[in-house]
Amino acid sequence: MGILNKLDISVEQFESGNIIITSMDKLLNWSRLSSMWQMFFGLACCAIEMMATSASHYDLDRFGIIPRPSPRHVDIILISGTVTLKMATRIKRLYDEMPAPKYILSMGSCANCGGPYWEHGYHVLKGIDRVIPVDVYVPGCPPRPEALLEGLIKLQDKIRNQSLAKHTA
Amino acid sequence: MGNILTQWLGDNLLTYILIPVPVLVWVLVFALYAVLGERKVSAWMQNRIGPNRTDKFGLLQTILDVVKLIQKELIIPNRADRLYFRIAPYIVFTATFMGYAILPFSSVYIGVDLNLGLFYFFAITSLSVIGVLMAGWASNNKYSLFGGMRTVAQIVSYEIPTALSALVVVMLAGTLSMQKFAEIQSGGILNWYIFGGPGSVIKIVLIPIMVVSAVILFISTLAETNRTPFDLTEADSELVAGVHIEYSGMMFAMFFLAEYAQMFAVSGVVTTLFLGGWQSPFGDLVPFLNTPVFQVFWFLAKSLFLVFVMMWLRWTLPRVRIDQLMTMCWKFLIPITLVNLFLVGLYIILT
Amino acid sequence: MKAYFNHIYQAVSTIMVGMSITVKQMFRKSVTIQYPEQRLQLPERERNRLFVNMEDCIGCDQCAKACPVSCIDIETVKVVPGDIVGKTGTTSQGKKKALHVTNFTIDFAKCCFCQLCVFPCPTECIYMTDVFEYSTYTRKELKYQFSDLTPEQGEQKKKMLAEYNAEQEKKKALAAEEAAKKAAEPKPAENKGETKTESDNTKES
Amino acid sequence: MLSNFGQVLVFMIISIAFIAVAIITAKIVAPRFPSKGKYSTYECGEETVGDTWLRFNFRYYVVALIFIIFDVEIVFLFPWAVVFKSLGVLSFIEMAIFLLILIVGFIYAYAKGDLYWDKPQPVIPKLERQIFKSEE
Amino acid sequence: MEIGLNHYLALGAILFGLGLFAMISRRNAILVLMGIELILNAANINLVAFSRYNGLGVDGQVVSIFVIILAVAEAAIALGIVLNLYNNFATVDIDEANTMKD
Amino acid sequence: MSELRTEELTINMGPQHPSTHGVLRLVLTLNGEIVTDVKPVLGYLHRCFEKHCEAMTYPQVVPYTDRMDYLNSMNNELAYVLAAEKLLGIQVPERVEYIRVIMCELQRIASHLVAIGTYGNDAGAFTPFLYCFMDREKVLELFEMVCGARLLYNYIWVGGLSHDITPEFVTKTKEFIKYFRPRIKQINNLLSYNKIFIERTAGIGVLPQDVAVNAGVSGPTLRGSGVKFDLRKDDKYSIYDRFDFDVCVGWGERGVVGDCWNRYIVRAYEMEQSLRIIEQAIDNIPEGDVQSAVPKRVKPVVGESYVRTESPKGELAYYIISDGSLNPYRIKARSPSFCNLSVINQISRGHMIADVVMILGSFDIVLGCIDR
Amino acid sequence: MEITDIYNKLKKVFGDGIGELKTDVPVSPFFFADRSKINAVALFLRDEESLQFDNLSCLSGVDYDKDNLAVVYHLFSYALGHSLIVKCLIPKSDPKIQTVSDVWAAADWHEREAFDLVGMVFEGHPDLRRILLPDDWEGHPLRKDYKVPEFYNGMKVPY
Amino acid sequence: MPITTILFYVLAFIIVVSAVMVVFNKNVIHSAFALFFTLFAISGIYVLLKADFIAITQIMVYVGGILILLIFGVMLTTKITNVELKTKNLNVIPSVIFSLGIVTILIFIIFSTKWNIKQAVENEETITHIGKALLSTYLLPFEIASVVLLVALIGSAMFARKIKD
Ligand code: SF4
Ligand code: SF4
Ligand code: SF4
Repeated sequence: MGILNKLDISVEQFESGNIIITSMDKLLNWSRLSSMWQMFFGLACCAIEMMATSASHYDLDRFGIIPRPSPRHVDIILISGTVTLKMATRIKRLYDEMPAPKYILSMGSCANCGGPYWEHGYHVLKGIDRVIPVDVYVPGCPPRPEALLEGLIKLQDKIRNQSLAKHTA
Repeated sequence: MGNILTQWLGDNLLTYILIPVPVLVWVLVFALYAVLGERKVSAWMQNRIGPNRTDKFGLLQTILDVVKLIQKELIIPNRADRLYFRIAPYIVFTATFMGYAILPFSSVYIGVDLNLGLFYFFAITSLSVIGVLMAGWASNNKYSLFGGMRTVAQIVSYEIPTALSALVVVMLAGTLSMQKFAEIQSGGILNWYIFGGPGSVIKIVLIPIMVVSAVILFISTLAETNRTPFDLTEADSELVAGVHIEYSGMMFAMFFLAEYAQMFAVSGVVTTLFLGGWQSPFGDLVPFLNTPVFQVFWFLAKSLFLVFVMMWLRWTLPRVRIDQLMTMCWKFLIPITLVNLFLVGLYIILT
Repeated sequence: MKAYFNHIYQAVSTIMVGMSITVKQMFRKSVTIQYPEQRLQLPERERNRLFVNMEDCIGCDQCAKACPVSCIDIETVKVVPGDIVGKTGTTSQGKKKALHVTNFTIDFAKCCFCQLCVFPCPTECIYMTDVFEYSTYTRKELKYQFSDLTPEQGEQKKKMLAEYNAEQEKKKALAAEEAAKKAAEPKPAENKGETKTESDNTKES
Repeated sequence: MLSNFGQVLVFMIISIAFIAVAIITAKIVAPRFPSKGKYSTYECGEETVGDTWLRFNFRYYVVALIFIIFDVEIVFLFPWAVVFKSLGVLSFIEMAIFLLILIVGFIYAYAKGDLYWDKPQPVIPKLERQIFKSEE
Repeated sequence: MEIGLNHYLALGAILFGLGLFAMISRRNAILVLMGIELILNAANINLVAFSRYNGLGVDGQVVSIFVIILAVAEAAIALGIVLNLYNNFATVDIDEANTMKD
Repeated sequence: MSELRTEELTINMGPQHPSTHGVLRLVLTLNGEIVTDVKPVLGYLHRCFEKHCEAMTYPQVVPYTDRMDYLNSMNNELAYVLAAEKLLGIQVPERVEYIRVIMCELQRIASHLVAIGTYGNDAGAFTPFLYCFMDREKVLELFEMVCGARLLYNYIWVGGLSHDITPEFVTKTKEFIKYFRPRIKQINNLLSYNKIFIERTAGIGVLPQDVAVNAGVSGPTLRGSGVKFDLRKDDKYSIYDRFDFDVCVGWGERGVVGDCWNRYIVRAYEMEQSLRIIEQAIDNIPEGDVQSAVPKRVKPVVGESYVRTESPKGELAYYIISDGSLNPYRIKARSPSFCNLSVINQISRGHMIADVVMILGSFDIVLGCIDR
Repeated sequence: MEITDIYNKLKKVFGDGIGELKTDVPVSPFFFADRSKINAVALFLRDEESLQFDNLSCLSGVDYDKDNLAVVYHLFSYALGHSLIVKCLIPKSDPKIQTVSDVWAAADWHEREAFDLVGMVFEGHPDLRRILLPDDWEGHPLRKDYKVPEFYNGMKVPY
Repeated sequence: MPITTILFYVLAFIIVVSAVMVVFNKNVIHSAFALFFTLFAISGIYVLLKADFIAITQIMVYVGGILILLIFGVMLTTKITNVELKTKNLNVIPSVIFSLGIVTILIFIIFSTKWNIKQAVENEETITHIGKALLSTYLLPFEIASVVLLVALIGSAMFARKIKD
């Protein structure tokens, strides 16, 4: 059960050398990075740019990213916008409901650290990383679609260099 | 049995076990590339490109999707009913796959040529209803339950127009064997049942009836496979993802697989009934095009065209509401098919 | 009965119209910009990451004041006599710089790219660039340090000022009047006056 | 050797085996990081209110009910359609009578509104007192 | 052992027994209905078995079709009754409904 | 005795739900598929706009107004800026007025495109959604050319504009007008007049005139109910009185007046009218300096102002109280979506779940505007 | 109708319930109404044939001065095309005011918002709960003396 | 052992086990789902008996129809999770004894009777025979069946309407 859990150890044991595991590693990582299904989920202004990114001009589908509404089917959650305290608990819950290899991309200033609302925003969570672990921060307010794509490519790089099963979960 | 594998391998148990394998392989390949195709078709219709980062044309995309899905954690929610939650995907996929048994891929390759073929197909595919209901109920999620219920109501009521419009062909052909349907329609495009089937010139009167029947059959199979505009069961804008909501990883993939498998299965049936099955459209004019290998090609081409039409519709139309769906069935499809049935009966008696 | 068939007719015909539109679109060229390989030509007014040209910055704090988000953090140290800022001690326009900018950070995790900080700058040294590809794995990296002084140098400058001040104190004790005059000198009031005239120029551009 | 239905059975077994293999592979491979929130029921990020397994819409039952009658009718129609050509006019009339009787039922159910799915019954809001008078 | 008529009949009998048990011991009306369905199925198995082994030929099968039809009609009507019962007495417990009548 | 009624089922729609247009949560009480009660739960995006403004200077508020209704930043800026200018007594140059009108109308088109697209998406048609976004991208290109940002512009300033327009902008805008006319028709053919779509929307969520007015509904939603009222015509703020355009109302072309379809189609018509306004304005932009009236230090006297404007969503008003200091004492935004959404419970009772989605979509709400 | 006419009309009917008309304030004139009469005033404004304020354009709660809160009503008449501003002062010690949500449905949510953010209590409101902030939030943020809480639900609030 | 024998035992096993589950399960909806397996396996038995038409009819009508109706009935009537078997001991033991008794007697009779076994002609095309039989020999029951169905339809629709009002 959960070979990926256990292989974690074996990778360390064999360290550099076990070709099967490394190439397996590569395949698995490749598959994870090129089929990141995204949670159909937007928060604020950044969500509009996220939508624009998935629309024809920038086409997230090229990266194998398709929106799925249910958290059970998704791999990545794009926190696109201002996270308020009221919403934070819900996001945490949604994040919890995602199955294991899962990634978070924080998009825009608000999700990074409260953005323009960091000073006086009594109801804004100052950074989504206070609630859930973040893999990549994309700056911008809102980030251009290209910037989001660049963030996703960064995330792909991160996954590519992962060893088996050492994902954030 | 007329099966090519029996001829090659002889009549032993191994052969019989091997017969379904090509079909299974085809289902898998088809499902993988239909998903990709769907994404590509939608992309083209929307002036996009579609998956192309994995390789130049994104051909590996869905394979990688599957590899990824294998790595996903399988979650069974606490509140779910564990046993039936697990069983449901089996039933859904098996019911669909068993339907493939009677699809005549060519004159020599068919899973099994039951003489009750068509009847069997309708019966066995309706089994998936139970699986969906099980999944919806066992997830213990309101959206799932709603989705499950809707699917059942939808599939169950559309079974009637499906069967009734298929009966038109059965009446003309006088058989239920899928292989015979295909055989009867030999001799070129004009002998397909959508153009009235083989017969003398008087069959012209049949053509409108048959076209209407074919369209109705297509529409109701569309509804049975839960495709847009009838995809109420997983309507994202209302029910989030319907019965699939709580399924993750491979279990979800099975539902997905079943959906696409069913798309091809019903297209295959429509093809066999109305579009001449594996018959070449040129009939015997070009005998070369009617060899078994080409037959497979024709069958796949026709079915895939129907699958394409399904996708085309999906990316064009909004979705209907549940009561409109039901009204459409009871108010439009069933009366029209009944009238069709009557007219064809009259035609047969009069000729 | 008529309505019945009208229903069917309308359904069929509108669906046909819709389908013809989508199928026509299928043969149009796609509009997608394939991002990493293919880039848009961004307009020159593009507003993305800020850049501060420290050569020219006089540490006047105007930009930080204008920022609604207060994401610009400027710390300045007065120049002691004998020391100069940077290499030349003047901006490229030849204005004298009277403050060491020991710390000039812009936190791009907070910035809302509103461009309000750009206009009041008297020396036009803070401006927006078209760099948008700087996403990171950690949030700290988004805090950009523009000051060309390392923290050690900053400490040193502070120390220098403190020493200088102490010296002044001492001198003050010796000669109160003289010291008072000298202490006032490093923050000249003319700076502010200049800012205003400068900002007029910037707005026109 | 195997009868036709034996072949069907093989189809069934193969498909079940396939799913079993797929899911078991996934089970073996997939990681598991149980956490408290993971197994909660999804409802758009909110806590589920009330029980899911409730009595549900009565309509679904009625649809199933009417379907089942028609289902039987179809069961009769299939053998009839197969032999129809060889039996000729008489069977046509027989079937017509059979169908007619059922169609009577269908029309009855239709007229009584049993076939209607719950239609939206919009409640158009009204003010107790007309306040706003349009210019036109 | 070669499977013969007896086996099918025995299977039918067991099914019948189970259905009977459900009918008399379970008090949930719908379970009683399920019991009835089991019994009808048992009967059908017998009919078809006889049609195969006892020369009943196609007749046995036709009769079993009629049995299925009866089952349908019975299920439809009986469920209607059960639902009405439930509607009126808010229970599907047969005994309870019995006592509530008076 | 209990009846065989379906038990009332409470179901949460949102905050994470594909069709709530953001983080709105609707608590639906269902009887079967019929909705008996809708309780909107707001505040998932409450970003403390009004509190923020109290700590900002007047020009610094502008970026925050952008973020209020993020689909529609220009109009938000304009409304706020008009209120501030009224307080300050600033008269802006002609050129600025013209450019503001052009920008706002372009923004109106962009905003309506999103409304129409997402509405199609709610109905289950994904393709029109992307077509709309494709066209919207063209508008955004224009904006980006002028002010460098795609979504949140900070373009309209108190007393002026942040940048002047370029000649290229004028030609590009003209091109856009030419390109966009047929596109509206295409969208109408693909979606608006599709039988299924009409079936889904016509006669759904009927909002009678007097209820609408009483509930403070405004904008296309109000005009969908047949009230011929448009602040651009009836209040004549900025220079809208110089342009010739029609106020579009739903007259029940399909369905009945005040239903979802009419609310929807008003937007499609309005895009056409916006094009007309732009056409008239783009050729007549007078020369001038766009920043000549920008005050150095914005410090109004004690007082208050309330300015209503017609944003794509409806009546958008800013109420500014000044205490004579650099920072506003209180800014209240009267957001159109907030008022429009408040009628949802009244008009969706008795509909089905799918209809609630359609009704919600027909208001074209933006959560940033509702929660502020 | 001119504002003075409206004012005089109201003054005639409600007498003391209406404060004096302030026209010297830049931008737009307004008058105060008594908080315990506001419902009646509102009803009169709506139903009087010559006034017909059928639309409550905006209702804002304001932390007015040291000891007063205020509610500001911006009224508009679609039928006659005129508008009006009415204010109500509410002492902070006893922040209660009559609701107008039965007169204009639009007031319903606006009053909830004012309650939520400024903290005045609308008597007779059908459903006076917090609308934007979570139910368990403490304090009313738009008061001038509001202190941002340190923690909410275990999440740190300040940066 | 010939394959049919194995199949028979497998199917019989499934039937009996799932039927037992139907009867003894606490949760009515579990019973209903278990009934699915019973009915499905019974159609397998029909296949073994070379009655393919009946087998498919079984699937179509029972599994696709009656079972769904039953499940819907269950879902309509009860709070499913709460439905417990409220049987008093008094009721169970006598009925077990009674049913067991009947089953034993039946099985005894079955195995002791000398059945008149005639191997029927294997006809592949059962459907034509059935069709012909239906339209000739069994014409009357056939038409009556339609009346029965009509009555069932109208009756149940009436019940349904009564519930609705
Ligand atoms: S980062 Fe900027 S654009 Fe994104 S949600 Fe926050 S304010 Fe809106
Ligand atoms: S762009 Fe705006 S937010 Fe960013 S530093 Fe400049 S003024 Fe501050
Ligand atoms: S306004 Fe310009 S010169 Fe002044 S501190 Fe900022 S960057 Fe430096």
